[in-house]
Amino acid sequence: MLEAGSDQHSTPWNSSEKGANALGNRSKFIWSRLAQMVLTLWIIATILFFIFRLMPGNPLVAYIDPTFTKEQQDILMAQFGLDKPLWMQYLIYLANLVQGELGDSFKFRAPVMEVIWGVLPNTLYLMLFSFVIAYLVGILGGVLLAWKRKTKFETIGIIATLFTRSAPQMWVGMIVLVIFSFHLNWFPSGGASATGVVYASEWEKLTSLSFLKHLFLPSLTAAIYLMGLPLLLMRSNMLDVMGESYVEVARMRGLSERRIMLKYAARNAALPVVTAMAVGIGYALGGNVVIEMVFSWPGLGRLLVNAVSASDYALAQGAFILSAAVMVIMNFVADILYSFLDPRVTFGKGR
Amino acid sequence: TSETQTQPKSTDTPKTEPADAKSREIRTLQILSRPQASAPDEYERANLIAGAMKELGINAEIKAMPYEQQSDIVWYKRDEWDMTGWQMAARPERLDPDEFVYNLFHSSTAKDGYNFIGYNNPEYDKIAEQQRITVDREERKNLIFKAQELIASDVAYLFNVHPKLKYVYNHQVFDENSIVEMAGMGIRNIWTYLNAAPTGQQKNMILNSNDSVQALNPFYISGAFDSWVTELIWDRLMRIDKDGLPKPWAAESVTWKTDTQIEIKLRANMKWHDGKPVTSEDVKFSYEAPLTGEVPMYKPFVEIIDKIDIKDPLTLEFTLKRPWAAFETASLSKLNLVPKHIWGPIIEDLKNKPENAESYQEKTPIGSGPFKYENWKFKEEVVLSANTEHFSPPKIEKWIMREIPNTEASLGMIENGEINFLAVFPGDGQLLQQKVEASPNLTMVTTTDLGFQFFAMNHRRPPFNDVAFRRALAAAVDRDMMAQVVYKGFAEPGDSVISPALSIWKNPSLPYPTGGVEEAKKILQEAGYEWDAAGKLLYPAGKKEELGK
Amino acid sequence: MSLLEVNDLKIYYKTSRGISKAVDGVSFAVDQGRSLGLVGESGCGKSTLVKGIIRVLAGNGVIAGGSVNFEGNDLTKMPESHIRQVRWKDLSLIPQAAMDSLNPVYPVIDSFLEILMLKGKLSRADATQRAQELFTMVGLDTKRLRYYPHEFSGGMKQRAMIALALALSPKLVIADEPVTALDVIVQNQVLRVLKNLKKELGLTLVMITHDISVVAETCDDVAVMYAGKIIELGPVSRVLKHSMHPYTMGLANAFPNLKKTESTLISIEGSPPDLVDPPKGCRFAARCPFQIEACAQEEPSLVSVGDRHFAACHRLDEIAVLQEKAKEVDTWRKIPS
Amino acid sequence: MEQRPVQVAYRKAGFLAVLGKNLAGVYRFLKNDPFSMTGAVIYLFFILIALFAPLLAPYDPHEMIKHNGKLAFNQPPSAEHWLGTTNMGRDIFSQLVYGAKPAMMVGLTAAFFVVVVGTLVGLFAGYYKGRVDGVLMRVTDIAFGIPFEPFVIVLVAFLGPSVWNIVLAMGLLLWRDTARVIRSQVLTVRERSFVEAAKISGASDLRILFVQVAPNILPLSFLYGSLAMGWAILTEAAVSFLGFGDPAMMSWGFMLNDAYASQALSREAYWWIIPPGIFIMLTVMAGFYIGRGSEEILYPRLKNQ
Amino acid sequence: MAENPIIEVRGLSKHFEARQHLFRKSSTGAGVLKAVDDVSFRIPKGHSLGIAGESGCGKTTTAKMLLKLYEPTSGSFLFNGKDITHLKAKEELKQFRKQAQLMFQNPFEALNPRFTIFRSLLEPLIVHDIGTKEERAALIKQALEQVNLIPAENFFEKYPHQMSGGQLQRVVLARALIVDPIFLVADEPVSMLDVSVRAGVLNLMKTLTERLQLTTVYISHDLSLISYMCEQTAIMYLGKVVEIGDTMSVLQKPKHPYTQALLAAVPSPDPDEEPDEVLIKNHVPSPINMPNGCHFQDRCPYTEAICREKTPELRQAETGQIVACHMVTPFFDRKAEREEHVI
Ligand SMILES: Nc1ncnc2c1ncn2[C@@H]1O[C@H](COP(=O)(O)OP(=O)(O)OP(=O)(O)O)[C@@H](O)[C@H]1O
Ligand SMILES: Nc1ncnc2c1ncn2[C@@H]1O[C@H](COP(=O)(O)OP(=O)(O)OP(=O)(O)O)[C@@H](O)[C@H]1O
Ligand SMILES: NC(=[NH2+])NCCC[C@H](N)C(=O)O
Ligand SMILES: [Mg+2]
Ligand SMILES: [Mg+2]
Repeated sequence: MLEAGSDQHSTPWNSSEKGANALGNRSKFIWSRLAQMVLTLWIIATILFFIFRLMPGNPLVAYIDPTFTKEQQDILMAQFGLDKPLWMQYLIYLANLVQGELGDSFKFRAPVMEVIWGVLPNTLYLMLFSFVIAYLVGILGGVLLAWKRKTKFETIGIIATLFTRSAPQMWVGMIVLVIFSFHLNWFPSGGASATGVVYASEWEKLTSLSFLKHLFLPSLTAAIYLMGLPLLLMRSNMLDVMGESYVEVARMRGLSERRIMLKYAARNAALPVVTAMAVGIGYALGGNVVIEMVFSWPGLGRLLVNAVSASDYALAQGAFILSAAVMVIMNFVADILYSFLDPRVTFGKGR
Repeated sequence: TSETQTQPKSTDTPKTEPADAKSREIRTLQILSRPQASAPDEYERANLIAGAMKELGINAEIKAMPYEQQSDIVWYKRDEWDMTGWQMAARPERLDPDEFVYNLFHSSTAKDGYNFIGYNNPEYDKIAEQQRITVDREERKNLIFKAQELIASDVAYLFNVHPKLKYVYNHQVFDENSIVEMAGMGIRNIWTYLNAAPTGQQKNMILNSNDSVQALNPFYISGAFDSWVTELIWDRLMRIDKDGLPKPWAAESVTWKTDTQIEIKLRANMKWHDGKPVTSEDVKFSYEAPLTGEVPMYKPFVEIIDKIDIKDPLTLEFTLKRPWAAFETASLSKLNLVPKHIWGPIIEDLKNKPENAESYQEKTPIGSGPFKYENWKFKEEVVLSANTEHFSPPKIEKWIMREIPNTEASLGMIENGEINFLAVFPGDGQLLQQKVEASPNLTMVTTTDLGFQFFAMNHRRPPFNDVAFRRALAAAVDRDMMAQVVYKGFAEPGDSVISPALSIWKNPSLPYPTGGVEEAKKILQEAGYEWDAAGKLLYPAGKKEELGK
Repeated sequence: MSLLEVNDLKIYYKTSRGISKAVDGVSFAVDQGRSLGLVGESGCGKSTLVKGIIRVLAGNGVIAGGSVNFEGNDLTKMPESHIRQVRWKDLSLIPQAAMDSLNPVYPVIDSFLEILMLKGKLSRADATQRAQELFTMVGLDTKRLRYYPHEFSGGMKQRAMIALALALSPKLVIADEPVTALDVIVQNQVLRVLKNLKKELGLTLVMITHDISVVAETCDDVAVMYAGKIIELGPVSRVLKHSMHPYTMGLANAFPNLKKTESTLISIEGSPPDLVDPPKGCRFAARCPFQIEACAQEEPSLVSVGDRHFAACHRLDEIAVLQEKAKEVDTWRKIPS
Repeated sequence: MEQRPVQVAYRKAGFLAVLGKNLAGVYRFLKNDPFSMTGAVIYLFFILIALFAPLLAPYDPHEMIKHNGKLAFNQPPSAEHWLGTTNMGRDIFSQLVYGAKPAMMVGLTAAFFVVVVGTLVGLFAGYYKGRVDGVLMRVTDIAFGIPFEPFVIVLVAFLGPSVWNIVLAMGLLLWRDTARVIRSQVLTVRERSFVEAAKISGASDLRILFVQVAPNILPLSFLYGSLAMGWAILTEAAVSFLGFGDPAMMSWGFMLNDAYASQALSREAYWWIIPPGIFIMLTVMAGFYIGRGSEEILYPRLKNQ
Repeated sequence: MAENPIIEVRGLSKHFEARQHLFRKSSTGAGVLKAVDDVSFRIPKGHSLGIAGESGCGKTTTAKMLLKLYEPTSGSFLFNGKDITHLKAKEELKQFRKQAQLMFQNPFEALNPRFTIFRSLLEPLIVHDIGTKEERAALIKQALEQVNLIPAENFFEKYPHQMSGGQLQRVVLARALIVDPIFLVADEPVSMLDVSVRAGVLNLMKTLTERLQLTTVYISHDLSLISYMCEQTAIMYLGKVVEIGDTMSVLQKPKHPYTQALLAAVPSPDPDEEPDEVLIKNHVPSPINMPNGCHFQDRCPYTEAICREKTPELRQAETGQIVACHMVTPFFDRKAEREEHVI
């Protein structure tokens, strides 16, 4: 486990450098962390497998036409491997999983991976875009609020932020939709691209005005919510850091307030925000289900909801495992990132 | 001054209570429904029915569950449920009454077929069988009328409504006279797509769907929206015309040589989208492929075929195992014609694999239909372009279907022009009407649906095994109220499996019970039902509730 | 004229309980090249005083009166942008928690480069060179410049801070408790560095501590603070050997001396007064064994008691007697409060 | 000899007493902090509404109201119906009033689970370190690997649409944040010398954990509890919105979904859409307000700056 | 050494594993940190031992082992003649806990901020099940009076933050004494206190430990305090005891170069006194992965080849104390038995 640097026991301040087995230790740490990730994913996959299998409702019910003969139904069951005993299904599932094979969607009659890839880029764009907005605004806002502590500005700022963080996303989405799309007609009211447009490449799509226009409202709605965390986190970290004596000393050194604010307070306060962002990306990839619904965004979240409500558990499972994998990885990234950014962090078995 | 509509009138209940009241009690009946969030109308109708039952002194409890769970119970646990909300969707082939009349009620489908309610009436069975093989239109009509009568008087279903389909299009974009309305289906049909004439710059028809296209596969239709697309890409030998009757399409002529022999002549010069000619070989292949087992979905529609003989490159002869009145509608108008040069090798290949043709997705689907596949952005849109070489070329340039799950958004989009054809609108019709009236561009067309909404009662279980009970319930449920309240007037009260939209088949005077709660109570009393002191309905004397487990 | 002259300086804190008069009318002067030790109990206002001098008080602290003349300019009246120029360049303050005074996420050298390049207008190369000189000057290995602060020991950090304070060759260095929390050997090293610098660079130094032994070893003059006021001020040997204020006498008693093991230590009972609501008279009165009526009534003023030596006590005239009495344990036995 | 304080202090010994004292502390604290006070007042307001809903609401929230035999649907606000009626003729104001109860129930129970489970896990992991910590933190890591919204959806789809299942899902997952934070807090608290003092005085580990350590991290649990309350209400709303809600329970989220599904937006029936949104927002915000207040308990040094 | 020692430690060691940063090359690297390395001594009943040394030399670690807060890596610890190094049994451990107490460095930290003083003092009584309700109250009152917190009742309901450091340190002492210990460890008990109140606490400790016949270990880096408080003194350097003996001998006639440096470094409150020259180089090296030989080798002004090769043994100097230095003169040919090295 990583722990922040408050550890007074690690006072490595000798003059001689003997980092001989440092590397061994380090890679050992990373390996064990990786192993732990795999374990986590395995457990999640297992839980999922059983949840979905035990779920009431025959997964094929929606697809088996009543006019099908028993024989035809059996063929279908066999095709999806549902005729085998549970434990065997489980083993096959695990074996497939290891090979990155998530099975076939019942609903789309296509490999789950394929179905997911179809929507994943959209979710990624939505997520990244909203994160960029949210973290830019959030971090700057947090800095500003901290700097203006005990003023009206701060009070209003905090209240406003708490509003954005408390408002149900679909509600905000609806309001945004009505105002900017229905009434002002500035932005399209749904979907990810203009009607009938074909993009030559993802890049062209990403840089096309029409795509950005479609991206804007959902990102904005997501960002309105997401922004609260970095903002509040930044603010309270800033307050912490501003109480630290190195900030005070910086002031004694006659540095300008702006420099102190950015290079000292903000730089240091941003560390946890950066990790929060990494973790947040993990969360968000699970799909901003609600926003994707409101804005008809063709993304992973909506796919997952549809899959769950259609008992398409191969697909639901796949989408879920993918989000879980991203979360686990982002958690790992956050850890690594933190220790990369903060020289005080040590790792390994403490005592 | 308001009153709850579900309040029992305590004054009506007799004061005296039968001695054996305890043993004659009716259990709390469960009504399955999809959740309000996904099927608000079904849920609200369940509420109304539960209210009516309460007035009769019957306790009912609504259990909301997703469709998949609901159908799992209804289909596979046939004697474990009491009542369930259900619907029959409109599909072109259902323009022929056969499927509704035979499949839904024939006792042979009670075990694992569509007769999940367990309706069993030998007299009815005979009629249902008879109409199948009666090719004479008038004679068959009489049979269908009779069948409807039986269903109505037996109260096989608790009919609710035939909803009205609501469509809106932009008359600035399309000439109003070029929009074609089809009985029981409305203006959203292939004839409109073929006929719609753009009047200005906008040459594309952009319509909405509210769920995903799942596959574009001539051998597999899962979602409703898949079929909207496939019927445009792939031609069929016949198509259901706007009057609801099949007419030759890819076939120049369809001639019934006998009750079991049909001669098909193909149109000349038809081409697949890849330029290859359409031949009898392709047709034969299209009808035989399902028999290989690689196309399970279409197998039921070709099993009746004994053999197919190719007379010449444009002529074939189908021989049926026995007469089937619905063959034109349910088979000739249903199966997609697929190019053998593409699918032949695929089917061969699939024979050695666990998968079947249903999971095969062509990169660029090739058919011979009036529209060509152009692009499909998953969960976003499907784009088709006009096949100008088709024998019936569309007037529009492109047909684009946008996936918009958000009803509000779809409404906003038809208003602001992002779409010009509102092809599906599950929302409030009244509101839609207001919006259309307020807009200078929009025209709204409503049509009574071919499909219908109802609550199924499980005839296997008491008290539904008693006709009198079912009749009483039917009388107590106010279908007009449903149409007005739940559908805001955009529905017609139903009393039959045949939609009023199909004037040829619909029996206009059916003995379906009416008269409200008063009448219902009378029916029950006559059948020996009684009420206890608290107003709870009791079985007739001597009858006890027994549930076969 | 003295390099630094503080006249009747008052610094108050706004708190939820009221105004806390942390520094309440303090005057002293430091001449060029001399070192002044500022001693006193925890919370008596030492840090507040020096922070007030260069105006880096906490948000709720205000300078409520008096003046600070530094090279003839009144720092209290100077605009913020101006005083920012003075800070560190002419006058640097090594804060109390020097341990945490370096930004933990940058290597130590960054702090040097920032100051030297930004305020000293040196090129990067020159700045690096200068940083190395400074490090050598305080006896640190220049290799360590690239280390992060947490990789330094407390004494090293303290020395690094001293080096940093000297970066722009200021005229006055104020060090707030530079050796507290260091153990004796390291403390000795740090003090030696300071003493050498003073000798070699002619540095003027103000050093805060609560340890009179440290003052005794390092400083020329000493000012003893009690509850926001200076109660005695003068050359070190005079103040410590011929204390004129009972509190100073008490402090001397409380210090163990390795060389005189047989003597018992004597503490001053009680605790300093609340600065939000200080007593009317002498602030030490409640703890003073020599308290008389006047002490509670009237505040004694700081008066000259000989050769640059000042003290604030009502009983200065009988001081010889008191000095004798103060050496006895019983004198300091718990006085009823 | 004076007996009074002795008696009192003695009898109050133990964890519960500490909790009690903390509650008293909470009150004292609230009095001084306008933010937390606001939060607490909002909670109190909604709790009262929830308790007295039947008295406050003029109609049954499910009742379809008829005027003169005609269903009164889609009505704008009037003296009769303060916030108008729904498309099925139900009184919106009554629904709003009745919605307070599920909100409070969901919020409080979820917060309770989150706090209790999270605090216990955090306490044990942080205090015992070593293998206990290893195991508990691995479990926490797993919980962290599960995407929350999808999880709720799956679980609710699995167990059926009921608010309790939403609460369960939260209880199963959201303790993870609390656990991590509490653990790291415990790691520092356990190094404080008073904990060592307790050990030296011979107290057992459990005693130290609950008597010495727990009270010191309680404000943090409390903070997470108030946040969890907000999460719970938002989650319930989102889940209802996605169609997995409990139709029998008139929650605000359900109202929003109802309004949305009945095109209240297009009808510009803002009296139907805005109030439940505002109420959700207020309750969630109340948690944050209290949370922001606790921030000052947690970081007392901010107070004087 | 007729009397049976209360405390006896033999070759006590405590090693830690060092941690490091994930990316940056650490200045230390990973390795074993020998916080305490092969330390032996005994303390007879009623006597007091002072342990002095630089920061990080292992004083606190030693203290924690004496209180069984740390399990020693090796060596043994005898309490009252009984080996309790690996004592695990709950009851016996509890018994030990009642007899051995610690006085903390930082009184602000040593009391649970959420407990009243009464509650804090009550805890040990509850744990050891001492007395009835009334008796406990009386005991607490008595304990507070014993440390001059009078009238005791005034302090019962106070919280730590409502009291001054000197008062708190007295409360800490009262809490230690309330269970009637026979052994007391004081780790820098006054370093956090203001000078003016320090003396009060020290004097109180001195009189109380004498009166109660407590065996005490007193830890500080301040030699003048140790000389004031203790009969015996041990000087530690990087986990090892380098010099140990009567305080008189060790502080007046130090033999080990490190002890000499330490003494020279102590500032004197007398301004006229010329400070001694401290003959010591460099900084404390990292305790991680120590080299062979004398730990002091890099800083010692007298280092010779042997110092880098051989770890010096403890030997008795002519002034009575025991010293670990190759260079101490005059040498004694008698290499004392370990048993006798310790007092
Ligand atoms: N920001 C502040 N707000 C309110 N009071 C303060 C503030 N900073 C310091 N004080 C109070 O002002 C008085 C003087 O504090 P100061 O820090 O100057 O003392 P000091 O002499 O430096 O003490 P120490 O030796 O502990 O450093 C103390 O009573 C302290 O509690
Ligand atoms: N729990 C621990 N884990 C790892 N290293 C430790 C631990 N405790 C102490 N150390 C290390 O062991 C060495 C001795 O520490 P110890 O606290 O005993 O020193 P000390 O003499 O009490 O110092 P100080 O005077 O600073 O209190 C130090 O290098 C310290 O960093
Ligand atoms: N939700 C659905 N998939 N509904 C489809 C229902 C189809 C209906 N059973 C029919 O055959 O007409
Ligand atoms: Mg200070
Ligand atoms: Mg220590």
